[in-house]
Amino acid sequence: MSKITIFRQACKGVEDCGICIFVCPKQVLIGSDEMNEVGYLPPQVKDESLCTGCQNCMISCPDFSIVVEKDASKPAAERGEEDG
Amino acid sequence: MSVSAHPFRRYMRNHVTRTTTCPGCGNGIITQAILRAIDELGLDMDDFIFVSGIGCSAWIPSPLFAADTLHTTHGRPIAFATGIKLCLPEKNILVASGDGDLAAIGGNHLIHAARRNIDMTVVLVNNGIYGMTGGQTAPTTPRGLTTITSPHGTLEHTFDICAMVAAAGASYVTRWTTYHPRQMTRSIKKAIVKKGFALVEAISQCPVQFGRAAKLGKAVDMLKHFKENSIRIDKARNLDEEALKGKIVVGEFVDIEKAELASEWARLKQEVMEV
Amino acid sequence: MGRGKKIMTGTHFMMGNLACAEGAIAAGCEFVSGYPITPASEVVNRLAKRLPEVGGIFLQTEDEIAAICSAIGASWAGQKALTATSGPGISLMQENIGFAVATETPLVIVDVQRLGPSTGAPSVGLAGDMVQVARGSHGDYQIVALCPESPQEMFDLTVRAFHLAEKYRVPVFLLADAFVGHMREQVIIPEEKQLEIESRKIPKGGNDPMDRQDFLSVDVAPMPVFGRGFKAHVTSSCHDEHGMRNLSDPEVMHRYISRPIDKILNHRDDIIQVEADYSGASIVLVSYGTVGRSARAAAHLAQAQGLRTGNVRLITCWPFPDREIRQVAESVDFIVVLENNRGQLYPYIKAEAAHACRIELLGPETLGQIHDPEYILARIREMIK
Amino acid sequence: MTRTELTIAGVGGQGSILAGTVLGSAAVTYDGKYAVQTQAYSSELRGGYAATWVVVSDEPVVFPRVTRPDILMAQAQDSINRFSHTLKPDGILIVDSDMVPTPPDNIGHIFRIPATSIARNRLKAPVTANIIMLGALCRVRRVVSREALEKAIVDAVSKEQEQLNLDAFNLGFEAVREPMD
Repeated sequence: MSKITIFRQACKGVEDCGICIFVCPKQVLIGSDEMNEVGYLPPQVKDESLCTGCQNCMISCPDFSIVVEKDASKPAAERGEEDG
Repeated sequence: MSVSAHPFRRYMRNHVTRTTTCPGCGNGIITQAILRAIDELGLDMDDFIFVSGIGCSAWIPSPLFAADTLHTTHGRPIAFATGIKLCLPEKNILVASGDGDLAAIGGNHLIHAARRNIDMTVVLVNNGIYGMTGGQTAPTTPRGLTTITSPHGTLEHTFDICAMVAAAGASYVTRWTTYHPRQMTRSIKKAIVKKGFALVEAISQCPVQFGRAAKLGKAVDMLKHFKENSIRIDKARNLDEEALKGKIVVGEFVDIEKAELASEWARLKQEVMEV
Repeated sequence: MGRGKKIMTGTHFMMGNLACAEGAIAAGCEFVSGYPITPASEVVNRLAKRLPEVGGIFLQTEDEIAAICSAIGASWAGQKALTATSGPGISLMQENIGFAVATETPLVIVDVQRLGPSTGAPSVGLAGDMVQVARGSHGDYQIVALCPESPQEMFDLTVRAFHLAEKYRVPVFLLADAFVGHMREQVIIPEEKQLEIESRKIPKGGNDPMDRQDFLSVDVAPMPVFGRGFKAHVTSSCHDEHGMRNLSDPEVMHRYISRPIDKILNHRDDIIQVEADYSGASIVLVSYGTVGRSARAAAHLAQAQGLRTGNVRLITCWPFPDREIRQVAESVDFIVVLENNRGQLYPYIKAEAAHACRIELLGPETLGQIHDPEYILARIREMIK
Repeated sequence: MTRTELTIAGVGGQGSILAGTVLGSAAVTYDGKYAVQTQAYSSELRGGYAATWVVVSDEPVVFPRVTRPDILMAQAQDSINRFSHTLKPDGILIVDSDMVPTPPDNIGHIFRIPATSIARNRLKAPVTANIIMLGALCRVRRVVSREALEKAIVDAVSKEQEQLNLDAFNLGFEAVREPMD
């Protein structure tokens, strides 16, 4: 299974940003009501088992707030890394 | 938590803990694309000199990157970078700055650096507006858009920066949006490796100024707009002007090999000194 | 190997602008950028040929703005750099002159001054930029400016300009004019070991700016030049001693403006050169640049006619030699300021002298032509009647 | 007083400024004297005015401007109009008589040298008129020695043009029948 880490303090919140939620093909991430120290609402992981490890959220995060460690056992195609 | 920090933290200055951008700004996506390109090429930050001008995107490398960074005057980063490259030809020079900086006030330097084909990578962040100064019309603002300084809609045509830089003679010219971070990363890698002037135009969202002016909504809505309106250059070639209206043509426009200025200087010095 | 000769030791009959170019090469300059402009063009024309012979680079830029920016870039890349222009080019460079001051960048800027704005009278020498070089950029700052009176000094003071630029990490101007730039005269180029050229200090090591204090020292900090792993953060934005941006702390702002000024003013005795010859004089002619030669000739004439007349020539015009002027004023009765303009340094000189002696400005009989010594003498006789 | 002031003038392209440079260079480099040369020219490089001023002295030159020349060498009528009134009362005027057919008659000493026709007819090289004039100057008044001038001419021209210019200098020298020195 892929592993998602959210650095809450670096995040600028899903209200005005939320790009991670938008680019996730499997709706792994959702909003939350829990503020970080500067008042933003970082996302939370709804169901990590749905994560394919595509890293879209990590690559598109403007604030270096998400790290996704890929499940090395799955090939890239299966992880659904988009290359539009 | 299985990781204690983002892997790219190692490319950032220790004391700089946060990016200096508004929530949802595209600058951070482009910042990561630059660092990912350097990471995937296996290069070190000390192999680079980063140069930027003035504007929000001028803060992509400065102060964030743990490297030599030169934050210059408005419009002039390419001119500064030219002097640096000629004196440190073995280093990679990466300029990151905005459309107002590089294509409006600094347009002349952009043209002439492309003409000289001096080896540097220019990541031009195009958000279509002056963000930092409060949302004024830029040369890149879509015609008709209402902004602070075009309250009745802009009357002017929009600048096609890639076409201009290609015409001026650059070795490598490409355009992507922040909806294409993987493609952008690949292009930045090619641009860094390319011996010559390489332009990566990064169409980016400014949800605070542009998003409001264009009534495009928030960052996510703007990314959705990029997704729906981007069209690859190979497809765009077959379409007429009407069909391309409002579209963002993305892809590689130029990828050629030609004599590069810093190498030509090395050759010339060798020749003249040996006479 | 036929490597080009770096220093053309010997006696030459040489144009001032070419002597300046040779001075730059002798001082170890290896990067020059410029945009053609009369009457400065011969400086870069010569360097375009000479620099590659000694391993350097000349870049003809798209405009004067690019010229100064690329020279500043070259300086941060570790080279001794120069750009050359005339008044209108200085006007275009002004923003980045301020940048060079704020980033404490060693740089030599040659200004071969001319008459009038824009096209003006491009080949006529006139000291038109005396104030704009020192006060023309935004903010508050100090630069160094040296005024040559002869092709020999075009060489000597170019070498000194590099020495001071590197020693104090500051832009140094060579304030020539068309008259001396295009003048040919004997120029003696000494042997390399006779030239006094200090090169900038570079830090010993360290790759975290937070561990160093490379910025804003009034005693001139070593310069963390690019490409050596210093991870230098260079910005003209308000910054602290680490070079890091700080726009919120008023004390940092105070230091950011004050220290580069104090750096120059605290070392003014090392920087300021004044040629003084007025012992026993009651009248002193104060001048700078080519007019200094008129003044000296006029003083000889005056002395021959029994007028106790002396001379003070400002070789360094900026930082302004305030104490030196004050000292003259307090020991003579009358100062006549000779300038080839309508009085650019006069207000500064008057401010230091008016409390102690009479002071008058005397321009040349025709602007753009340096004063005829007989004209000076005739006017002095009228003034003291 | 060892100071000699000269004005050399013509129209752009005649080589007046080069003649002044050669003169100053000869004085400094080969005669051990002091010299200052200054110049002025119009922005059109051919056909406008061109003038150079040279001060030659046995001592360092303090005041570098020529205000009352001892010698005016005029290669064009325009030069007469501009500068003949500046000549010292007993000054010397050397004219290219092809270009200045009627020089003013109120001048102490006038030398008429048909420099342009000598250059055209005898050397087939009109551009050498300035060096012919320099040869004449050398005969009229030894401001600088003949040997020094010849060496400075060799320094100033390309190898291929060396003999032509030395011939021109010699023809100018011979064209003066009654030198002053």
